[in-house]
Amino acid sequence: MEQNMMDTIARISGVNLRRCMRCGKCTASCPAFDEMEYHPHQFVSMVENGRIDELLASQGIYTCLSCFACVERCPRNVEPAKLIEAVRLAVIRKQGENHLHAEQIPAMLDDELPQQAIVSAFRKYKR
Amino acid sequence: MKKLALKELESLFAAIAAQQTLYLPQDDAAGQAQFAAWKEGAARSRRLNTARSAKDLFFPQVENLAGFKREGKSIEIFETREDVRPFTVFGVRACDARSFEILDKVFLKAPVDTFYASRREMGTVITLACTKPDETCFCRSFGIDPANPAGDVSCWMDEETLYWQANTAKGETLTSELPMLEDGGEEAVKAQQEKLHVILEKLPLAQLDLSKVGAGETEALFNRPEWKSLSESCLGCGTCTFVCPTCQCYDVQEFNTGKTVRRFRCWDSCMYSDFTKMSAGQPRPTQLERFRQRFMHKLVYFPDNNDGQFGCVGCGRCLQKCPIHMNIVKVIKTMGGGDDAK
Amino acid sequence: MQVTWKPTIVAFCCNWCSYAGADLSGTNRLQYPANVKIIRIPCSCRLNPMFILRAFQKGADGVILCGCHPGDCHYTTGNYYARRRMTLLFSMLDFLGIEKGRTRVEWVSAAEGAKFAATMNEFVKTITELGENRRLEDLRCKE
Amino acid sequence: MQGVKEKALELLASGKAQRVLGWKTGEFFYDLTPGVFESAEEVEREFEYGVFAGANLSKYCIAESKKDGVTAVFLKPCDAYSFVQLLKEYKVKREKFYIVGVQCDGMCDMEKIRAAGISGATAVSEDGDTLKISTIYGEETMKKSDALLLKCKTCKSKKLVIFDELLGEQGEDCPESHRFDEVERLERLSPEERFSFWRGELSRCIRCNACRNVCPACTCETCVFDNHNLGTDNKAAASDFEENFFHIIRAFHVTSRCTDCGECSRVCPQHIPLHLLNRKFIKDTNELYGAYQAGADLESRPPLMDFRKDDCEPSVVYERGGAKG
Amino acid sequence: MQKIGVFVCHCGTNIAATVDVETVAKTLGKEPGVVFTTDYPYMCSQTGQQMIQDKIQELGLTGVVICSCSPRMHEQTFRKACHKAGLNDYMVEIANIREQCSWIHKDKQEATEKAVILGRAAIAKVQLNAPLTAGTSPVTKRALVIGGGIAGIQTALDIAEAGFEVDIVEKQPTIGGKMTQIDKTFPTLDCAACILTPKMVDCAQNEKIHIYAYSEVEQVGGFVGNFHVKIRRKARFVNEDVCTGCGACTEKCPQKKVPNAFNLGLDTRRAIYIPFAQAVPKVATIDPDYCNMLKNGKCGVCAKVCTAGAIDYKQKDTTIEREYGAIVAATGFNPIDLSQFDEFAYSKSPDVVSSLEFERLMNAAGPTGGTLLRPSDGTHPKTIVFVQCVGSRCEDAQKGKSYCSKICCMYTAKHAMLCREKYPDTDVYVFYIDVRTPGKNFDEFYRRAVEEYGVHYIKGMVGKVVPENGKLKVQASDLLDNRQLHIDADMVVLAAAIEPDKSARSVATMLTASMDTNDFFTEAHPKLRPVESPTAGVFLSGTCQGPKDIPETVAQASAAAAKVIGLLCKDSLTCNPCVAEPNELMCNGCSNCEKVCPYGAITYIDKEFRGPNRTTLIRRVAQVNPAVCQGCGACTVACMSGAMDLKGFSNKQIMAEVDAICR
Repeated sequence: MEQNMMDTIARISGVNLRRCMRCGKCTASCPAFDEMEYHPHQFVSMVENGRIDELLASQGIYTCLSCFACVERCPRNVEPAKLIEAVRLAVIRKQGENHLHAEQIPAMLDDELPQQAIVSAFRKYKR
Repeated sequence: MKKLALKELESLFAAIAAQQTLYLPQDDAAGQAQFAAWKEGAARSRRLNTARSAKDLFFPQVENLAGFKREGKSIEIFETREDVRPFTVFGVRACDARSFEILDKVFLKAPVDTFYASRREMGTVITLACTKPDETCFCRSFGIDPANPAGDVSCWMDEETLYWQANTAKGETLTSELPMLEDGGEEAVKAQQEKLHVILEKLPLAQLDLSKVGAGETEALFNRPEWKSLSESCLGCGTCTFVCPTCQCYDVQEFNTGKTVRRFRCWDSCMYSDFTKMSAGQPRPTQLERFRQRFMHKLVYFPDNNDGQFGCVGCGRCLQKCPIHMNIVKVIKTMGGGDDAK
Repeated sequence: MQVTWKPTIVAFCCNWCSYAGADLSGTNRLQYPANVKIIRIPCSCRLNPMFILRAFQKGADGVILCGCHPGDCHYTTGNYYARRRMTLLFSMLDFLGIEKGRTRVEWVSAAEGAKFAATMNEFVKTITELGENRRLEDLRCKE
Repeated sequence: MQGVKEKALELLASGKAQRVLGWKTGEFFYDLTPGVFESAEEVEREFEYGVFAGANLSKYCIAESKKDGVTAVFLKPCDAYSFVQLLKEYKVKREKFYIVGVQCDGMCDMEKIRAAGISGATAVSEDGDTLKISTIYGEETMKKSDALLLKCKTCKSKKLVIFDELLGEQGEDCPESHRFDEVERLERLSPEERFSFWRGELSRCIRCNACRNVCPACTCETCVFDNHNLGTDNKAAASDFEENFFHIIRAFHVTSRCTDCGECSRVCPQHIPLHLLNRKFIKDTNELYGAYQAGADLESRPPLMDFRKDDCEPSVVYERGGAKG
Repeated sequence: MQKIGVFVCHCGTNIAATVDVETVAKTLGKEPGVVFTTDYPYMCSQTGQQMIQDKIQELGLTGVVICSCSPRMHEQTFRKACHKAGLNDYMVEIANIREQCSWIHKDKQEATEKAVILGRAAIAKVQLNAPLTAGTSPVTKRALVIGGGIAGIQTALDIAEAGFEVDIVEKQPTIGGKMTQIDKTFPTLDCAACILTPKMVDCAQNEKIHIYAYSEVEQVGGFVGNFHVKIRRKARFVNEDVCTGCGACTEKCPQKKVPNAFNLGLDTRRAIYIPFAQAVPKVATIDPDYCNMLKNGKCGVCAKVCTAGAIDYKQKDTTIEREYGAIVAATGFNPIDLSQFDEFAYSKSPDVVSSLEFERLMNAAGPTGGTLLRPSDGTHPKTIVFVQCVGSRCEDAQKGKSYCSKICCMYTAKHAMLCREKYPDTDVYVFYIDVRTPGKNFDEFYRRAVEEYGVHYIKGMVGKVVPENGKLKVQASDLLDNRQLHIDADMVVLAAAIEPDKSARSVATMLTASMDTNDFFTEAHPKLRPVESPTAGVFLSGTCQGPKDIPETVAQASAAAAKVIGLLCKDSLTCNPCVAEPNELMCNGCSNCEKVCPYGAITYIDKEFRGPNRTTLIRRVAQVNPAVCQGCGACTVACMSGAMDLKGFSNKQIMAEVDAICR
């Protein structure tokens, strides 16, 4: 189960966890640091070490702003934000329901805003 | 003259094959006709002619001549000749039938080539008259009548019947062993021959002008400037040579098997850059000389030495197979006075 | 097949690593079958595909090339070229329907005497199971 | 194609070229012979271009390159790849040629027409995608697509990679050529099936060397199979030598140099699909070492003269899926 | 046909116990060409060798096969023995019937059969052997060092010490390289200038060393022992031989606004300049990009003040040509461009500096006279943040380098320590991913920074630096504490990754030396030949081969020098006779062999040949330089026609061995 979940998350995110060299630049770059109980670098190591349940239960996953600072700064192309998004998706899959309703996506979409940020925002505020 | 209903043909083949190997044209995997040993159920090819000529059965591409074995410091020479058993070839066309006449002049002249001679002796040739010649056929130019082929036995075929005419003692013997053949058929054959002669009139190459080539034309032709442009496109491959029913050049080579040495002969081509190469080098250093050699041999040197007989039978194989479509007809026309080609 | 049949195996070994590796397996008295005959070449990149086909033509049942590990070539890059050449050649032999496993490449360093012996034992076993080379032989050599 | 002959005349007249390398008219409509024309008169009399101009002229450029002055040459897309490859191997000099790129819709094969049972052909005309063939036995028709040369059926590219002047439109690569389909089909067979397939095909070989001599990549001064001093010569079509040695090495020697022009199969008098051997090497090279098209440019390193440190091991051949056995 | 003698060795019982040596000798006697066979207990003994020599002379043997131990063992022994008897060394072949036969088989019959086959293969090979003579090529006793940094200087000094002439080509106006810009050296903290400048002076004063500063290598031809090199001497607009280096011109030049490259643009210099006080050669150089006289012909002040009359506005670049026996590449490194690292505000704030800039700020001869001041406002920084691995270990090829730059951990520790020592009131933070300190006294040094100097080492990375109100807001992670830190720093120092100098690639191309994907020179063997390039006669010194600190660089520089000396000591080079040789008549000029040659030994020439029918034709054919070829044989397989063959391992010989084994 655990292994399965790890693989799923790794697959959804497309992140190669083994690339991480524990430099912490993601966490250092994170503007939501204080709000998160687990920080970007911890996400990486927790997924790698199979501490999935703790992550799934964490509120921190919804605190991530999907600002992509960590993705931008990571020297090893690990892309923690994508991993966090994958954890969120995993939660949703687990709950068996999708909080997104397509008709609710208003026409106020901004070209500058990453798609992922919009989607995650809706998911978050729907709760 | 004898005849046989075509539906009985299978039994005729079976009867011949019961006593000796019977070769007849069969379609290969690529859909071309090739002479192959008949087995029950084997279908006769409908193609006009075989891709490789009937020469192959009498003068195979590779033939072992002798073997050598070394034991310590002594060398033993041993025989490698295979026993040639009686065989029959069915479906040889008039052009290929003529080629034996030409090959005989080379191989049966003293010193006799005993390998070829034994195959000629053991082989019975059953020819088959043409009904639908191709545009590349020009046997007529060499005085061959495809409606009346030579051979030990000549055959004609229409939609329903095979007609059979033994021409030689060998042919008669074979005929006597085939009780299914009935008498008759002269008229049908005659009608077919007439029909074919009408078709032959329409063939574009049936009446080539050979007046400028032939015996005694060496000086007139050898230094003609046209050889250059004719030979320029020649790739120097051996396709024309190897499909030709009359090419008879071979090389003698040796192969070391590790235990013994096999001396064998294999076809060679005057188009090859290493043909008749000697220690002093290549006597025909460029493709021009090699190209000229092939056609001069067929059209001048051979007639010179053989009472005017040309070394070509007009089967048209080289016309069909040359990768770049250079051929003896183009040479004859070019040498025969310029632009009458078109 | 006769029970007594033993395959003929040609091993091409590069002078710097694998030939030394073969020597080492000798020094350590590591046994491998006598059907393996080694030909010394300066580098695995010296192996012309023609040599392999020639061996099969003349009756070899298996051919193996041993060279330095990639990155360790005495001539720095030789085995990289050999690797590509052999890969393509083997693929072609496979394409022509030659049994898989009749040809092989193994990287054996000068220190890997044990690996050399083990490789040869294994290869001889594979070839013995495959049986005689009938698909690439020259019939003239079978007398 | 309109304008090819006119272009030849124009180039000779303008002095841009001292001679023209093109196709000479034959006895029939289909037997065009590559040839060199040195005067307008010759061009007028003998130059012909059409759907039977299948021959790749690039190999003739090796000889033309040694002559003084400029030769104008007509190159179809696949011929142009061969030309660039020759340029890359210093067999031709660029400045010796004025290259007229000729776009091509596929060339026809008289052997295909004969195989369809049409004999005594004397003339042909194109009507859309139908060939109307006049024979001495009457009129016949055939779909042009059925009469195409094998190489044209799986055309890899209509892009002219080199030219000084273009007749017709510049074309594109044809990614949907399916040229590897037949190779893939064979790969899926068992080794036994593949062996019997190739034995059947290659045993027909008569070692006429047409495949080798026509190949624009076979440019050796002396072929190893003609070289007695090397001990690798073999003139005979004897005892499996062709199956076990000649055709393997022939294809290996043109690996990463073969542009897949298909001439080998076109010229084979025994209709052996020799191009499949070349294509197998091309396919493997593409799959294992990255896509590579010989003759596409002058700079890239041929895969066989290159390496990566992390290249696959030869054992990949035995591990790859797909093939049974 | 050769007359071959076969000598089967018993090796005591090593061979004879499992191989029936008599049978082997007898059976091999039946092979074609064999005129004598014998067996003997110890072929390699004096008596054994004598017997071989006697037989060669007595029977006139033209080839010798010795069935014995591995050729790796005694091939040389037997070759020498045969040589003494007048037989060419390369007419001897060894059949390895010990290591590869008797020692690995137990069954005597099997082993004997195999020994016979191995012997047969050796006989088949020797039949085709031809006497080979090792060629020689002379050695020009002069070395070229490309690059005048500490690596080049050390190499040149060592070579000169051995008595050989050395030329240093340096593209900057002075030799000295990066080390001149460094303040102190780790782990001893001695002053870089104090240990480097005496070496620079040694170079200048050594009569064996010729410095071509402000020059670049333009073309390299030839091969080991015989390189021809063209060197372009860039115009200084100052006569080098006349200039006394008094510096009068550099004081009077009116163009004062030239960024001072030596101080990395932290201050300015004049258009005519001497990079620094101890420059070698100490001569002025005019910067043509800024000099008014050169740009618009108005000024000429320097010419007026120069009492020596050294100024020459009309000077042009000149090219000199020299011959060398060996070439050393010492092209060095540079810190990478940091403009890609926006997050650290390097281009936004002058107070974010690279480590090399920090060296200048700490240096007594630097822009601040050795007092650490912020470049923005000249105040003392109280809080300094050091960021390690900036651009090192970075997968993003656009920004940085995937390798570890190796020296940053140590110099950052040094900087941190020096800050704390000089200014005990400063807070110093070092953010690290890993601290890597392998080296003598290195870890002790780093621990001293932490334990004695109280530098705050924090495991984590800086995420961003934002200049705000004269401060630098540093946001960073402390991974061990699982905290995010916000530090108001006065200065941020970035430990930039180092990369090979940009000129290295063109130098490598000229030298036909290979490079890796990062543009570091590749060594001939990563373990066993670390200071040689795969191209014979080309050696590697310093960071052009990979990141290195000063002690390592100097060690490698001396090692390269030792290799060069070893080469230059020889009057001529004996070539390996087993080299590739093209048959020109068969060569088709395709260049495929050239492409796979790792040594650049193959070149092509256009050569006239006799064509058919008394014509001549020019053909492009391969030429192998036997002095450069190492005999790997890669070219022989790349050659389709078999025109390229390898002497001693020819196609025919190997196929004869194959035939003998398979029969």
